[in-house]
Amino acid sequence: MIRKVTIAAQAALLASTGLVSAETLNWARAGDSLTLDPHAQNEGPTHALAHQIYEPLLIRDMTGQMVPALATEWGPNADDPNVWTFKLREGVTYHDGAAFDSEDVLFSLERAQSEDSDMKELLNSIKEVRAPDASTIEIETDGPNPILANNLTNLFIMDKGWAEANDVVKVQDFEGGEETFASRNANGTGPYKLTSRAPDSLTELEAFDGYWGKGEFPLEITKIKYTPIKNAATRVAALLSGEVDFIQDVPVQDLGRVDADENLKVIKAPQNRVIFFGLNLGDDDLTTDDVEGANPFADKRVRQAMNMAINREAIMKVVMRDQSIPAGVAMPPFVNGWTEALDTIPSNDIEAAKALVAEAGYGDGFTVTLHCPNDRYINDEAICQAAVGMMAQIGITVNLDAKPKAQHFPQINNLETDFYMLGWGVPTYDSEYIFNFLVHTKTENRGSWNGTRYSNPDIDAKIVSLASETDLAKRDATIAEIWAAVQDEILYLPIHHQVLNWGMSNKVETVVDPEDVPKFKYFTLN
Amino acid sequence: MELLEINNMVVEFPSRHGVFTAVDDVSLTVAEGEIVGLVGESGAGKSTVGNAVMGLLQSPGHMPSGEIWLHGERIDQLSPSDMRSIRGKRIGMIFQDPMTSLNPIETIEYQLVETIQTHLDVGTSEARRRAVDLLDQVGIPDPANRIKQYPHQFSGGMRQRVVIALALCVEPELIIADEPTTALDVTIQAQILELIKDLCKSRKLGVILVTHDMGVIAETTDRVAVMYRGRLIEMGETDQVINAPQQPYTRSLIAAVPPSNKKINRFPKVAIEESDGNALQNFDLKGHWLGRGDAFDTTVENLLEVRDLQKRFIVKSSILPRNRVYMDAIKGIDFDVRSGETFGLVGESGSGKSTVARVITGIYPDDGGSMRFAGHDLTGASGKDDARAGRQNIQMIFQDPYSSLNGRMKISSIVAEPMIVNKLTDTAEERHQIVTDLLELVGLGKDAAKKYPHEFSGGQRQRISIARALATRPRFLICDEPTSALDVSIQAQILNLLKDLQEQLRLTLLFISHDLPVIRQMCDRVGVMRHGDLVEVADTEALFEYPQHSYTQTLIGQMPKFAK
Amino acid sequence: MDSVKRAFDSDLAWSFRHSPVAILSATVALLLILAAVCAPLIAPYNPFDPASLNLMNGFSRPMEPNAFTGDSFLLGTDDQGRDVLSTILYGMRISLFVGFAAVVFAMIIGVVAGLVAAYAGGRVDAIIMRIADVQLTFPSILVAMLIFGIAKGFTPVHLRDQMAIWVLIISIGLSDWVQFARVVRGAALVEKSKEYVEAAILIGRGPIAIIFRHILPNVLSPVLVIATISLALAIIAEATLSFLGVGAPPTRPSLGTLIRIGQGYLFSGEWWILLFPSLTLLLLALSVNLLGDWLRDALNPKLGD
Amino acid sequence: MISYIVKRALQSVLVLLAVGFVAFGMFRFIGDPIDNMLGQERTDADIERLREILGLNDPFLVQYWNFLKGALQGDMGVSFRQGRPALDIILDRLPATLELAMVSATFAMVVGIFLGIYTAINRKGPITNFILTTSLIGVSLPTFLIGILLIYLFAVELKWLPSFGRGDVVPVGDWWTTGLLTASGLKSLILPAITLGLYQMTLIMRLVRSEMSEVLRQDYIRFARARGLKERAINFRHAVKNTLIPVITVAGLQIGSIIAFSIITETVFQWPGVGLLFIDSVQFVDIPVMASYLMMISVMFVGINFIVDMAYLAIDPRLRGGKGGN
Repeated sequence: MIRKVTIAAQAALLASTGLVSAETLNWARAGDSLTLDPHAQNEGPTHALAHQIYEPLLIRDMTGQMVPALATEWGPNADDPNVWTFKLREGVTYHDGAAFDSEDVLFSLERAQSEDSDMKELLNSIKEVRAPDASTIEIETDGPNPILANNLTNLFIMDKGWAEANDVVKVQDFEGGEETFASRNANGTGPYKLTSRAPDSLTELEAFDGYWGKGEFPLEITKIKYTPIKNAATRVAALLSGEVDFIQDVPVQDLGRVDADENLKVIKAPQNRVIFFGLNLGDDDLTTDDVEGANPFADKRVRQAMNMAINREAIMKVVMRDQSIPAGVAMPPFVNGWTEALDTIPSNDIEAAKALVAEAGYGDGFTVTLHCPNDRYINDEAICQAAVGMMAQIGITVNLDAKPKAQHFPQINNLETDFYMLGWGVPTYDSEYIFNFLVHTKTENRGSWNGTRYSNPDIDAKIVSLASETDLAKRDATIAEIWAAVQDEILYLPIHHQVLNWGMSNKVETVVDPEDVPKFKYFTLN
Repeated sequence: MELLEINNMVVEFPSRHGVFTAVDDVSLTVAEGEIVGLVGESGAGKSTVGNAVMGLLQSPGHMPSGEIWLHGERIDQLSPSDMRSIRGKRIGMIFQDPMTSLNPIETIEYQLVETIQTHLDVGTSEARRRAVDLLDQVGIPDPANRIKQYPHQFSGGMRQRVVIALALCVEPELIIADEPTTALDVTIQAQILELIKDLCKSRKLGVILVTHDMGVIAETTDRVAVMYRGRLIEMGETDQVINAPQQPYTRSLIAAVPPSNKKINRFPKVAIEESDGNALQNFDLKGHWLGRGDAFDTTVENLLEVRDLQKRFIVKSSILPRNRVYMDAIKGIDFDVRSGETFGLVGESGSGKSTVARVITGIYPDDGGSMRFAGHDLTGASGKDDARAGRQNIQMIFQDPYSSLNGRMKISSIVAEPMIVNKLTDTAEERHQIVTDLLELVGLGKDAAKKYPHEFSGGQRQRISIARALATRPRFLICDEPTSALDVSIQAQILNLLKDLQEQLRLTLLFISHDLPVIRQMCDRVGVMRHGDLVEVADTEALFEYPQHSYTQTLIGQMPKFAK
Repeated sequence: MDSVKRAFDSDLAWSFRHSPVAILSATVALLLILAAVCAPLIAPYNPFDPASLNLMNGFSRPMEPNAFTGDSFLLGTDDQGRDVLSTILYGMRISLFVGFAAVVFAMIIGVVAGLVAAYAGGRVDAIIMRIADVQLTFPSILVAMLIFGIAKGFTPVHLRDQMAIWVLIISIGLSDWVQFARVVRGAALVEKSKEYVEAAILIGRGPIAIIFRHILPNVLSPVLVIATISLALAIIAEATLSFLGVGAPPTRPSLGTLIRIGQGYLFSGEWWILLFPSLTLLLLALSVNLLGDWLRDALNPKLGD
Repeated sequence: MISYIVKRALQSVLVLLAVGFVAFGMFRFIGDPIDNMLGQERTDADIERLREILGLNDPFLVQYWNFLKGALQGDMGVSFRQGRPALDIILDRLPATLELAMVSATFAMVVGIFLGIYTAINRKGPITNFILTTSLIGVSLPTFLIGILLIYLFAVELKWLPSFGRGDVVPVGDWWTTGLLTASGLKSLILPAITLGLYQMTLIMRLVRSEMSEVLRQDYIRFARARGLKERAINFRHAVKNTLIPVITVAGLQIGSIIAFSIITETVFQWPGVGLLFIDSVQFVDIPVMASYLMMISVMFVGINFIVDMAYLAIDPRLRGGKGGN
């Protein structure tokens, strides 16, 4: 630890003495990577940093397209859909000069499946991994897995030799508080190599001379200084004052100011995340309401009325400043299964909604508590606040309980909330992922984020069937059926799809990555 | 040419209540080698004269007219920096309280050397040498070592010597001593006054001695100026002023001073413009509530019998008993107080005399010995029923009239509280009547009941204190230095009042004082205390005329003699 | 009547009448308090009634018609379309209520603890003051955050909204009692050594009566000074806690919550959401502070010139 | 003397035990760390397994006992968030906070004492009134607001000073890093130090003012005047020195609270110190880090208290004991 800080500080000293070249990019976002061990944490900012240093077999480029990285070709074998073959790229070396081959892939996949790995759930369909030769990998699954490739885009490949030499064959036991060589050092094949790191404070990267993609990618940035800045106002201030060149998570209200600055610009793109409210529709009685012995949410008419009461237009215009896409379904538009029809937003008809509530027998209104995070989604608290006003208009008095995500999410998981906000991203770009977590009955292995208490054995069976259905057309049909049921039940009250905003100096050119992971090798500089 | 000449000095303090004239047309001279006393009661403006001469009037005080001449040089209009070079160098000043006059965090040496070097162009070693010499001259033993010490390492008397050394260190021509011995015990007082007299003669100093104490004036000064309410009433040779005062105020002032050589029955009525309170009203106390009370045996010979009484205080606390350090305040004393008499306890500060009062009253628990009060055992926890019953008949009058009354309570509540607490009255009307009677009895009008303590003078407050004490119908009244915070004329009234009350209510008094002449006036018998021991008990006259114990002899020998 | 006249003639009143700063700050503080108390009567809208809000009114500039609805607001609206003026008035109510209640709470604990420590002395004194030391070890902000956390854990979910205010009061109060205790203990030790306390013992008063009837009234002056300054501190502490996200709920915002909301719009040009609540807070805290300052000097005649 | 030190040390240990207990107890209720530690794709079985590993299923007292046992060996547990020993993380961040605190404290002391002396000597007058009133404005706004306004003015509008972070730091010795030796480090310090120190400065100024006014009324000051000493010597030697003795106590405690109050300043300025770490930990429910932070704050408070006591003993001759002869 001591030595690391020293290195970081020395690097900082060098930087301060004028060796900073024009190609340095100062990058800031709200949170820091949790660890450098690429398999220890399955989490956004952690992967974002790892993507600069390590590479998976294939990645999504900045437009969300799956493109080759360490593998050049892949696909299920024509004869056996249970086996996928990956052709590996030749002539790739690690930052320390070691060569990349199939042994490393074999090693990395095994490592990622081990007990302490946080990535293992993504690989649980894998039965066996084989390396027929130095540039080929075969993966056998326990049944046809049509989306195996989707699960590998964040699965980074490490050098077996380096891991063995540094005693990091085992994944860092993050939860157990282990600290390993790999959690503080990195040796990947990626476009940038680590030069110094002080967690939560400053991480420095430098372009890797031996990168295989030289010539193929712009690679114009030669140095990256990455500083997490938690406070949004400070982050924006740093961009405005020119101290950083590139920030993620620009508060929507500051977009105008950043955009108006002649040296700065904002670029945006729809994000792979949908925001919605969940309702406890399964319990006989709610704990947070004032209705004795009955659950108003169990009545579909109430849910319908609430869905209609939400003025998505106003939320978009005022709260989100046009930086959102009103949603009619709890599914980002990128996802397999999404249709325009599903995503039609319900009409905002207060009178009709009131009538429905009255019809359901709650004409005099009732009181309920809405639980909301205040540090997770864009303007989460303000959206909930707006919802409080909208619900008040149809006679539902809502107490708002907004708090940090660390306290909010456990309530959903412990089924302690009747009315809550949740956002959902879909890294696999497939509806199955949504169903597994949000629609399936809450059981040991599925439905863990389903706070609605909704349980439908038919739907559950359909959801389970998706995993092994190889006929993609049939599979898509099942998906559509499930969605129809979800929409009909009004399981969730969708609000909007988030829009990602990146603020940056005019000298930086890039498009927005829908998963909010900047891949700097694609960035160009003016 | 006089050393100091003050002509028609006027000092004013503007305030929101108007302009207060603290010194009104005072003229005064001081010659070399002469000690001029400036005497008067509080508020007379005597200290202000001294401060004005020094150019140290407290803001917003100022001197609108008058002249001050020092050796033919007019000094009242000098610039601040010129005046500063006169202060300390040509005029030195000694303050009342040696405990607060010295900077506590600098050594004596630093303070002396600093002062010397401020006024004289001498090197540090020369200044040091002079400083050691000075300490030697003012009678500090081992000056070369003690000069390195801090003020808190000196006793009160020694500290006052250091203060005098500081005032003298650049050999001024004039010394203004403002109550230089008031804070000191009588034995120390005599030494300090002797020192000032010696220095005055040996160095040809002029001295203005500001004091309220006629005894000090009589013993020390060559001439005396009597001040009253800012005006100089009378000035002359000390003997002449004391023995043949010309002005009525001076006469009444001198009459109020307790003579040290004989006992008088009552102090003559003071003939100043206004009295502190009315004369004692004549009640028929036989039928009055105050005269009734519990059947109480007053026929016992000794109302209070104290045997081997001990009291100690923890000086340093510790969880382990063996590490605790104690100070023995009362080291096993025996005395009796006879019914109907006034028993005096006299001693210097720290002798334990006030502690005796607080142990008898139960404010402090005792640490051994026995106290029997009219058949009740007072020892042990004060909560014991027997002790409590006994103590209902004991009350106390305190030294400081400003802290002995709760400033947030009306006088009526203060006086009524004992009756309420002890349930001595049946109805509110009765209580109200008794409060009125008590206030009349101690010489305050019944209007006093509606007021708060701060609306009264010190003497009046002491009367309220007495009324409160009487409200429990006590048989035994402890007076702990009841007049030491009062001016001498007020003291005379309060002492008269106490004597009257004692006669009418057949009270037994325990009278505690450091002031020997007061003791002589008040007491039938006297005990002398020193360091927690009772060294001598005797009839008052016998004690003053034929003191047996050497300490008593010293004490009486050194008390300022004031006799007409 | 008599006591009124007495109060008017007192040194305190005199000093007040001759201090323009005291008069001005008292006037401002009184006006603000009055405005807060009368908020339902004078505020143009009720920002705490969610049904009356129109989100589309959000971010209206002061005195300019809203782009969508055409409504105009004197001090503009915030992100939820609430009239800033009304929200400030209602928010000040909460801030003042929290402030006053927290100070009263701290005062009660502190004064009782201080009096008991001073009067009992010895072991009791040592224990109380040691607890105070421990309390001091926890910085006030930390105490408040921890209590907030703990209370949220214990409060039933549906009561949390209402509880937030009380939790604020308790947490600010708890972090504030020590200075009351210390000052009261110091003052009470001085009073205890005065002879009127011995006189009260002699006439048979018990310890409780002596502490509360005799000593307490005499230590109220410093308590008053501390209470005034604490009020300003409590209002600011409430704002700070709100900034850290543990304050009043956003649906019933206090001044602090308003400032927290407003600070998010500092760079984006909606300055009025931050500026007006901040100015109100500044005026309120400053006037109370100035009053406390004056009170301290006026009640400590030794420092008067 | 030695028994005094032993007594203080014992008291300190008791204080620390109490703090530990209270802190640890409170943390149980702040939130559940599990959800943050596991990603979106976790099952209820994962949660149960992790709770078991972390010992979160043990009875409260068992957890406290384990915590204390560890704490005694310098093991405050492992950060749930960073997966490193909590104490290491704290120590990593400590230099940043201490440096900020020291600079703030120095600023508060120097300016506070200077202004306090000035306003005590010149009790009335326009400058004094101006200082007293403006200093009140400083304490009538919440710290975070002052910080944000400073950033807005000096970083965003004027672009004179950085808005966040420590700037460049250089290592000093094995585990200390300092920003005091680089231009950008120094520039970065200015705004946070002022923000953090402003309140304490006002406090110290007012304390010095009232203490010194009190001292100036003492007899020994009058006596010093009566000896003709120069005003400067009286004010600056006699009065200031006596004033500063009680000020030391308060100022010492202020350093402690500066460290604690840096929570807010560090959040606003993204200062990579322990305060920011603490806020991050609260939001992440990183109990070991929170507990370590609290224990560290307590140790510092207790330590500072102790040092202040000792300083008092050293400076004030009256407390050094030893009544001289006579």
